[in-house]
Amino acid sequence: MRFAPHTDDEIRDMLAVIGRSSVSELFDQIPASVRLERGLDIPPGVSEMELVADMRGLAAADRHVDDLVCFAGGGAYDHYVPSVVWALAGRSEFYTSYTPYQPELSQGVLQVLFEYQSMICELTGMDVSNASLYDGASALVEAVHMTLTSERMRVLVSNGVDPRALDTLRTAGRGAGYEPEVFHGAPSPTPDVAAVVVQHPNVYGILEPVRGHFAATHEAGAKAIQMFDPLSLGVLAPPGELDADIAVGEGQGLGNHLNYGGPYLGILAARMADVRKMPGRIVGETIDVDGDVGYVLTLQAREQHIRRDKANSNICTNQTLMAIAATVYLGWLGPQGLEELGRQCASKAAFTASELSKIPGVSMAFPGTRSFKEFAVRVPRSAVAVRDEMVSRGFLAGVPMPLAGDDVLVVAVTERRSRAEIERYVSAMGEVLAS
Amino acid sequence: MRFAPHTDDEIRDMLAVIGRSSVSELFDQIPASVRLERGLDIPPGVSEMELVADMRGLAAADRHVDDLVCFAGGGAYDHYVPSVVWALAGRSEFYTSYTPYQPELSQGVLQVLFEYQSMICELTGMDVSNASLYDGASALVEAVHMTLTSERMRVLVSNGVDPRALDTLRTAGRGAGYEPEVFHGAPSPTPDVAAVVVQHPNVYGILEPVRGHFAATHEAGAKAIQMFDPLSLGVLAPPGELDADIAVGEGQGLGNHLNYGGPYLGILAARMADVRKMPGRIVGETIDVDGDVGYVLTLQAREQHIRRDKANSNICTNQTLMAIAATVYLGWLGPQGLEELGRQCASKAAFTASELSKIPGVSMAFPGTRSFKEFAVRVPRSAVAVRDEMVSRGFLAGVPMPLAGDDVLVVAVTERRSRAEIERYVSAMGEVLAS
Amino acid sequence: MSEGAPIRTQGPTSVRGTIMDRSVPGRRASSLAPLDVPAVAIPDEHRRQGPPGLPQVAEIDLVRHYTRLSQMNHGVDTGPYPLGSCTMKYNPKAAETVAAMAGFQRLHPLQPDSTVQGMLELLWRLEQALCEVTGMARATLQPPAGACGEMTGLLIMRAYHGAQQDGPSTRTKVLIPDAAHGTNPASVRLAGFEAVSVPSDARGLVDVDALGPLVDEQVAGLMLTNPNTLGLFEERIEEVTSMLHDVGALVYYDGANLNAILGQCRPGDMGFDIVHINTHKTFATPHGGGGPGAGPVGVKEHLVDFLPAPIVERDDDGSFRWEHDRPRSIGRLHGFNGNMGVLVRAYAYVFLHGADGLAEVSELAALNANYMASLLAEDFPLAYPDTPPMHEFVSSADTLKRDTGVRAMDVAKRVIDLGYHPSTVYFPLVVDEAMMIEPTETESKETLDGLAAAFRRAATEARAQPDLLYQAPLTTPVRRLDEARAARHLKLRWQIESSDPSGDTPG
Amino acid sequence: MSEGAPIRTQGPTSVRGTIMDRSVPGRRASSLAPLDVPAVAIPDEHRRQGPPGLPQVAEIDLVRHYTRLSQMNHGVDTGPYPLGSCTMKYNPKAAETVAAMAGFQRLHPLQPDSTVQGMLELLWRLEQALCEVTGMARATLQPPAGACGEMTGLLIMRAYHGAQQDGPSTRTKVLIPDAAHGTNPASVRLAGFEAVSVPSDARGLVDVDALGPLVDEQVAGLMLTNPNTLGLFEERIEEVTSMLHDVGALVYYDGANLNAILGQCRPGDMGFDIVHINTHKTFATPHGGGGPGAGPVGVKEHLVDFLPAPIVERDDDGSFRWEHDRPRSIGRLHGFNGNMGVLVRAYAYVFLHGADGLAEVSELAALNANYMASLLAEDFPLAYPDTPPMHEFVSSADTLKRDTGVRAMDVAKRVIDLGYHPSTVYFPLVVDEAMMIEPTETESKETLDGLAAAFRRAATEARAQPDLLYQAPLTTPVRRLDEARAARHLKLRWQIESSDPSGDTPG
Ligand SMILES: Cc1ncc(COP(=O)(O)O)c(C=O)c1O
Ligand SMILES: Cc1ncc(COP(=O)(O)O)c(C=O)c1O
Repeated sequence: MRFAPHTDDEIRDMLAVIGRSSVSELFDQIPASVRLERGLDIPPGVSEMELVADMRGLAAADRHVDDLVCFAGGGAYDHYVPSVVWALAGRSEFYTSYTPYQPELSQGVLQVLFEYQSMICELTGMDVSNASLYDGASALVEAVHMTLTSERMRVLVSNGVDPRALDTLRTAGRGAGYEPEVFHGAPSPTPDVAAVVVQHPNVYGILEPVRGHFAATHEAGAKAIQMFDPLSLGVLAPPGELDADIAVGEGQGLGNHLNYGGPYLGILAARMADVRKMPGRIVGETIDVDGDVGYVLTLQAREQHIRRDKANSNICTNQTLMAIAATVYLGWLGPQGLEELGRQCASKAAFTASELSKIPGVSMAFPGTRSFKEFAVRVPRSAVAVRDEMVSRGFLAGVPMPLAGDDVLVVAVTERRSRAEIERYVSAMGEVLAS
Repeated sequence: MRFAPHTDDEIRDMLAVIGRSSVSELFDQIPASVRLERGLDIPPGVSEMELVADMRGLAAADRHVDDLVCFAGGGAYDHYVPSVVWALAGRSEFYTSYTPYQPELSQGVLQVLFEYQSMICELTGMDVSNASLYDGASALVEAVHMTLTSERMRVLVSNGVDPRALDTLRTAGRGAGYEPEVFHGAPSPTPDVAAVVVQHPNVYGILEPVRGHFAATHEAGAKAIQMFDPLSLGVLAPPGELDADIAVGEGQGLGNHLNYGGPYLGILAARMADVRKMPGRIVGETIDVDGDVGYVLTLQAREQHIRRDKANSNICTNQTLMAIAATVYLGWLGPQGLEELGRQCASKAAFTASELSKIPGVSMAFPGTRSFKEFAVRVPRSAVAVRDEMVSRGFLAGVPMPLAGDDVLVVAVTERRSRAEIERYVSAMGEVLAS
Repeated sequence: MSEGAPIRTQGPTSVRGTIMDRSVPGRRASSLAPLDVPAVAIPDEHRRQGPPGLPQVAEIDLVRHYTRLSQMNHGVDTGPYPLGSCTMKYNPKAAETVAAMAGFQRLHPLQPDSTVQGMLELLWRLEQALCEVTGMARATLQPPAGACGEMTGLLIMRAYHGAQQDGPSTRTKVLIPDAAHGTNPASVRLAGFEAVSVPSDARGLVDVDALGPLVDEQVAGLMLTNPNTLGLFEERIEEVTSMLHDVGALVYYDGANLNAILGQCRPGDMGFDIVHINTHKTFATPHGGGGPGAGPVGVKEHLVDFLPAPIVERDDDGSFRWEHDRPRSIGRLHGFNGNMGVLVRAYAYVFLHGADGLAEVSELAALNANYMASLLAEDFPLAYPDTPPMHEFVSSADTLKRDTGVRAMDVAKRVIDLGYHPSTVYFPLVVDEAMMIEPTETESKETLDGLAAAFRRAATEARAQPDLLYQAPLTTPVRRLDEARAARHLKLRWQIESSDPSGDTPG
Repeated sequence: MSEGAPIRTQGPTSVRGTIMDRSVPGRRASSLAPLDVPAVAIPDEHRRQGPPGLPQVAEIDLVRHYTRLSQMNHGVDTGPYPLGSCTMKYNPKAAETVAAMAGFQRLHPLQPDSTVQGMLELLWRLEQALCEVTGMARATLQPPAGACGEMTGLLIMRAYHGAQQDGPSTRTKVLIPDAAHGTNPASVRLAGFEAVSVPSDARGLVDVDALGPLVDEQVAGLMLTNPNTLGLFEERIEEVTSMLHDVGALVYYDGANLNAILGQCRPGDMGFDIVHINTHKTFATPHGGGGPGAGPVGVKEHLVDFLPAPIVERDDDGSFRWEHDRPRSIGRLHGFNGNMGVLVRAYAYVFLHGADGLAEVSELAALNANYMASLLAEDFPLAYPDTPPMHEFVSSADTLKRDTGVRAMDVAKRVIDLGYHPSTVYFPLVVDEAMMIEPTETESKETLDGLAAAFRRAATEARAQPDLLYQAPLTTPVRRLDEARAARHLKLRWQIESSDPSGDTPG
């Protein structure tokens, strides 16, 4: 299968215009010594029909979340994606466009991104948002990099932060010259600390005493970074109210499919004072020569293509299309929908937790804590084994969290889970644990 | 779930403007005696999420042609639908539009229909095409109605015509006052015959001696109507060359999904002399006040909304969207693709036939005939039973054709069927027939 | 409100030339799997000589050409579409999602019933719901559109009367109101009846006194839509239906306006014997630029035997099957069993809304129509002011025309320049300078305010600067088109010689 | 060729105001299933006080607003997109079909490996193909874009050198050509190295003589794209790579231009140790208006241990699994394992084309670029005429500017009015009035002819009517925008007070 439109005649005519006798001449610049004399060891091209058959076969070897009832979370959630989201975000004028370098030809994407930034600010209670980052983990890295100074190079991270986000931060730290330090309970920042990172709700679903942590953070003159779940903000106090300086989150749940982990949406919002430290694209409103309102990429002096090795982020391609989906999704949800969805998640998670704890041997891993849509239970066996056995019964039972013990399983419950599914899940767990 | 945007405040404001105190007042015109005093006995509305879950359950109870390997034809064929077809025909500006009554706002649909008419003319070798009819069967009815006159009310139909198309014609005849007469072998039209209908390739896949039939038809001054398969016309002589006066066909194979029988595409093409007798919408090219080329619905004086009880067709809504898909599909295929596809169907059908006939007890139902992509075999058991047993082995084995005998199965083979699938099919048939 | 030029999109300019004009010999989009069986030759006498003149283009050529054309088309997704009688309401995206499920979209029509139990259950449930909404006993889902539904209903009438007097029916006439949609008389004639027109009275309703003398033993039935084609409810409907029943005739309900009474009242309770439904109107299945539609037909108990074959039946074990053995059936009206892809969307619409939702649909449709009528009353008075409209209304530009010479069509074209799709004009034929407006329930107050402002501005301009209206539209890809020329110099297909050089426009 | 105003679409005019401006209190699009478990209260100290100011709109409001906005955006599907260095080629629709399969799209990233064998096999096959194309031993598919791929590669460099002298590396410098893309120096700095710039020679190639003195034991590596950022092939590449290897440094291949050499030559064979690939460039995965992308990184055998964890491994029984236990790995760079939805599309592109198809891609990309360069040579001479361009080229409007005062940006804006998306301008920074053009292989001859004619016409007009260029664009939804003002009066979000009355525009 080929997509180039050229006919042999056209190729001949074009060669004539450029004064070449063959297309291969165009590669004469390549020294013979490095020319690939053989064909690539890749199968010959196929028709679309054959490709689709091949890939349908691969896809059929997977068990997706419309097949396995999903109680897995850990940063990616099975929220419902309404049809309208991709009917619009999937318009080809959006998805086949590049970064809007010519604003007059890109007002569509630019305005949606402006709307995205606006909605993220409303959601988080922060002043400014950028136009997206790769995902929640990279957003954390970028947030930390906003806070580093020559005097402050220490980074304190709560033990409630997602382990993969923490690993991503560690990797970045090796380059940027810091080693994230994990704290349990409350942080005790010193004057050399750049940032304190708290995830709320945390990786076990627990609601953290964020205000206290951030008060301590600010006393030490450090920056407070909160990792949040955007779909919790209909019912939970937003980072802005909790006094976060920078709010970062994984936006997958906002109308994006699970996609086996990506493409997702990195959300980063901050205070106006830090806007020039922010990474990535930012869209601003302005006017054209006729005085009509329009949108452009702004504050580009922050970015790599201008600042080069002075830039404090290297991001170029971001996740604009996921931000477009999130914008449509948030417009679909609206304030009432956001709150209703939050209540449903919280209520269904609480119901699931109480039903599960009736199973002999099952207990809450962190009794006395409050949670949102996710919670951790101890099971009387290896959590991994339990999860694997639950697959044969048609469930993704949750996410094992070895950090807290081999017997800890973190269970997530979204608005998609009906009471009937929850009850079937609980009884299946009962059987698995009884056997 | 509701789609009306109204808020209670807006409803109040609007009622104030029209001087009503409640919405129910708007129905005061309805006599109490016929008012429905109870709610409809239909379940309460559900959210999209619930609807999708319900319908996913229903869909899961069906076995579709990506699951059962399809050798069934009989007027609907499992041709490959390339992605580009519905990526374009599925653009919302197309599918959410109505019949183009305001041409300036509908040039998109109008131009595509003009291109459709042009491609159908090229394909069939006829002069004019309309902008679509319901399906192949209704196209046959409309073609016959073009030919009826007070002197000529008899309609001769070959026994090779699809039985469902014939039934549809019979139904229409009860209203319009004719009773289709089925002929075997060659037609012998008399001066009171309006039309002779031949399907080629016929319902058993056989290539008919059309030229002879139509010569006889014309000698008697009757009109020759051919039912054709559009995807045969890359390799088979088109109706125009075969001297048909009217060509009708089922266009489903042209980029439309099987859809369990509809929506499909009724194709009707004719000679210029008969254009004013043609049913349905016809798009014509013209110019605007600036002299720019544009497209409009034309010859509307033929149609029901002008001619009312003098119109010779009552069609209003047609199958425009399917015609748009067919247009993109034919553009995708191109002349070379059409021919290659025709050769592949013919070759794969021939291969399947010869392999099948190696099974003891299986024989060709019409030895010595030539066929295109479909052929009839006799099996040593009830064709229905064989078909049903083949389902458990993962195949739609074909279409039983009781008209020709309970042991006759018509098998269709499209370009989608790989040699491997054909070989698996043949051996499964062997097992079923051996048992 | 919104004014001025419609939005300008990006990239190469307005599509010039057809896809055929883009053809380049040897270029091709398609690719097939290599032939993996022995090639066979087509017998000479059957072989095609020259290839058809289909366009030779690449996939990217197709994508750009048709993407552009789509942008040159108005749809419900791009703005309000207030065509009276057409019911262009919002088409829920959820319906597209479910219709694309392989378990519905990828079924062969001749699969064994055992392999399509989900689909058959869907059809069964939908039939039940349609019968409940209309007050009928059973329904056929086979007719692919309303006109075919009419034919189905009329043939059922014919078969019924034949059965009554076992022999061909001597009832030769079917009565239809003068304002009826064109498909009604056309269907009557094609069903072998004579169409007899029933006059409307001054209030736009069936003139019951005039109807009386027309009703006799030769009448097979009456076709009516209620609310009628003028958007007015026939309040004496029971009188009307019993007049016909008294002479043994049947009454047919044209369901094009069923959306107006969903959950408020039912044709069956008014005395109708037969009902067709336009799913693309009542249940918002996308009309696709002209079609597809679906025209299910419901009937009362005494007519069930005559419904087309096959029909879905449910067995005691809860399984479903197609019943073909229906000796008194009028037969089939579709090559297979109907526009299933459309019916799947209708199912989605019905069950998304549910009982309350459907009732709200008719309420808000009526509210929107009456609100719009009030806003326009001054400039475009109602054709029948004495009867309150239901879900749609007919205004007239007649006074405007008398005052200014500006016609309804000119108003419509100016409304286009003001950024909106206009109403239906010159239908129904019984009203001079008719402007028929059906907002539907999915338009918001502010949308109606904007739309009304456009119509009213056009009326004002008609007095001040009529040329603005005569010249309109100025902002569309093409301006007013010469329809007479189109019919005089028939150009119904592209041909080489017609190839327009600017057709080589890239992208 | 095509000229004049871009096409005008239908319905209400240009979107005015944001979706927030359409908000109506109490209006709502979403509906959820009724809560079917006991409701729990959120603890006071955690409860949100006021609701966020999200828009309150109906589904139809969303649909019309975003459909309109999409029509105000240029994409490959609406026309050519010749942005140099961005490789905007046709995105096959087939890739969208397969990416939408539930077996890929609806997988949770933390499912047990046993439940995602198809996905893992796809990733395995794709990795193999990418290694074959680049001449590398293994690759990670984790980086979500090229810049992250650069970071990955540089951290591998760091880890490698650390391992060599077991201890933190004393190599502090990374060399990059002056013309390099901004992400290169930025990544270098973030990876803890110092970026040292390598000058280009008069022919636009790395100045090998100037490079010599820069290469020493403090150098960790060199980053290079070949063809380089000017679209020119570094013919002395082997010399360059061995110079670095001689001092124990590594050589990094920035794969942004890999599409130029597919099947012709391989970075591995030129001596590169590390390669990143931009799948949204080389393999036409849709760029979505700025992203997503994917930036797989391949390495030679000696660096495999350092690749991020986890990596897909195949067991003897043919099953696949994620291997997390990689003691020498640099760790992870993504919250999960990469932009899978993008990689699925890349797989589709690679295997649709196959070996021959991929080689043809680079051939026709070069043909199109050289053809375009010839057509423009007169008006916009190549910045480096002595070296033949490969898949893209850098012209300069410098002479035009000197003659007429008209700048590259003015030309670009005029090209918009002539119906096309212009080239990249002012990149690379080393060329004055740079116009960087990458046609890609999916544009046809007639498209390039039209595009070239637009550029040439703009050049002619620059001499005759420069105002046409200064005023441009005139045909777009907005005209030239005040970027300085945007940065001065920061307005980065909608707020009530900003609500523009005309924002109430319906539909
Ligand atoms: C009143 C009325 N009856 C019948 C019809 C015909 O229905 P269809 O277009 O579905 O054939 C219409 C369609 O506009 C109509 O408005
Ligand atoms: C030469 C070069 N290197 C690196 C990059 C960065 O890649 P990405 O945008 O995928 O992060 C680009 C993107 O434009 C590029 O052109």
